[in-house]
Amino acid sequence: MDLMNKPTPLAVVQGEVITQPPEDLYIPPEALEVFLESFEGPLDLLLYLIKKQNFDILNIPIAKITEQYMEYMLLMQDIKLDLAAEYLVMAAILAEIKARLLLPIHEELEEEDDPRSELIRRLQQYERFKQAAEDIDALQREQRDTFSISVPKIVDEVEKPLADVQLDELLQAFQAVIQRMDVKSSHQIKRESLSIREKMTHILAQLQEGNFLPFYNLFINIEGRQGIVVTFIAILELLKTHLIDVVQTKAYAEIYLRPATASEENIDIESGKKSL
Amino acid sequence: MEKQQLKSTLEAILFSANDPLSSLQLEKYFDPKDQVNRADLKATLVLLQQQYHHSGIELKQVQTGYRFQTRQEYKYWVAKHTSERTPKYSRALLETLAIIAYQQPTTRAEIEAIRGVTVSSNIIKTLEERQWIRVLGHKEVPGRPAMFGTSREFLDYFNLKSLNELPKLSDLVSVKDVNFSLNLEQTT
Amino acid sequence: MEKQQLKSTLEAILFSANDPLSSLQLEKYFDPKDQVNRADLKATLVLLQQQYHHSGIELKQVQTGYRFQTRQEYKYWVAKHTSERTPKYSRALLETLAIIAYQQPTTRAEIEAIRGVTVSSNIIKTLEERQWIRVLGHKEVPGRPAMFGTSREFLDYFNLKSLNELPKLSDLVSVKDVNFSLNLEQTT
Repeated sequence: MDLMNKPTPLAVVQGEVITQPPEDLYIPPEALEVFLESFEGPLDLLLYLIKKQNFDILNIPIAKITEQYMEYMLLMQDIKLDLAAEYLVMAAILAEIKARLLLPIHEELEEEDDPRSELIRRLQQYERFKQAAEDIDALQREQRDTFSISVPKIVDEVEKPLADVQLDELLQAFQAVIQRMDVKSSHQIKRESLSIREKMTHILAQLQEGNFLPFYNLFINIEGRQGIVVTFIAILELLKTHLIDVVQTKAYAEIYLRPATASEENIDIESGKKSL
Repeated sequence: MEKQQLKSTLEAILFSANDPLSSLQLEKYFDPKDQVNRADLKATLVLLQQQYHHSGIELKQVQTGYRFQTRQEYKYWVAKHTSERTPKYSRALLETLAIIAYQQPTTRAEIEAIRGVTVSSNIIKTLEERQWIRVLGHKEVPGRPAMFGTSREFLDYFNLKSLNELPKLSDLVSVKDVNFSLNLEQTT
Repeated sequence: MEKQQLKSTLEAILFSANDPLSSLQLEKYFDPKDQVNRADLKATLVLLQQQYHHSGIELKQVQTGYRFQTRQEYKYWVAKHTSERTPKYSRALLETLAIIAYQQPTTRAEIEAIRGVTVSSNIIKTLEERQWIRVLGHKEVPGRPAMFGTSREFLDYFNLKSLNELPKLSDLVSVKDVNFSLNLEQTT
């Protein structure tokens, strides 16, 4: 294979095809690699070779093309480019066509039996889609060539539609809250009726002992969800009947319960103790 | 730049901008070679405002600049864009409402204590705007926080005669087994 | 509804919509009492298309409906809004897309046969993520490979009303034909 005899391009520089390396110029192997990598596959490479030399795609000089194709393969192997298996398959196809063309032609052969016909069909098929890809790329593209418009709409606030809520959603939301509170209790206790009144008495008893109770201390984890709910209702019930007061010094601070009779001034919230 | 072309260019720029553009910002779109001065620009903006005078949109000068927007007169029609999609309330809002419904009267601090996170003012505002909750009074503790409860409108919305008709709290214990067999008509 | 008012209403609706609106969708904005029929609507849309003829924007009909958009001639100016560059797609991706667009429904094996190389999964994934292609079904051959086709979004994105508007695909010439007409013009 003689590289010098054929105008085999080595690189493309600013659109110009370099077919022979200038004697005193060093071409970095990376540039060559970029060029060789730019082929989309064996068909693309073949099309390039055919067009480069103005060959007729319908009458490919198989011997010449095969020779050039092999030279590129060697070049690619030389720079250790990862050659896709398809390139090797194509090499085999070309060799086969070349061999068949060398065989004496039998008289019964028709034009369709031209050994090149399948390859020509594939090349043409690929070429038209290569062109179609370029055509699609040239189409007006949204967000590249045109930009769809959406101006702010001026609407009255009240005309905003309101969200719908179902009653069971509300219940589920509450269940979620309770479950989160209950996340530490690992086991499910048996359903046992904790009476609200019993709980109220219990709370009041605790309050009398200490006179002052952090809200959370009243919720005993082992009682589970039901316990929490019952305790909560009991506290609400006590509040409603003015038996206790709920105190909080500031937003997000700990909440304290105390007997309704105790007055605010007597309580040192910080220490949580009564300081008469 | 020729007058007609400047007008079309400004249209393209203003219609595709995400935010209002001031005349100063608009000026920066042009290079010296475009030969667009501030006077040209302002004159063209006035021209555009007139041109869209008899249309469904207008070129409006707002605080930060010029923008195209739909005209007030067509609010009825453009509101129909959104009516196809009903908004959904957040979990935080539903939980807050649930706590208010079941634990009323309750304060914001109590809701926060139960939920374990801060209750945003937006949620309270939305619930009040919806007229589902109202302030029942103020708690006699420092800061006198508002105590919230549900309203008549809340009961009406959920088709309840009274708060007693709310699904029982004790049901929640076995809520997974019960499967929400509420004998309530669900209206919207 | 009076003609001028219908035009302005459509402007307000179309300019503020987030997506293209078909004439069928537009029809739904009106109640019977508005007395707007489909013929009125279509006539007004044509009128609007003409009205914006000499401006920086256009009323374009794409696959899923009508939308206002900036004209291609002004993309230079509009591009100044953002610094981000529009993505450039690889030849491999564009060729794959072209084959799917013209040969749909088509399988991966068919695409590979035409291109002469393996189609990477990344390309198919990218095309699916962009919602340009979708699986139309499965071919009843061993392995039941997916058959791909293009989507409505593909047409909208490329400013096309239908697949018929795609650029024409060149013809295949058979070897047999060329042997009989040797002075065929070669377009290379």
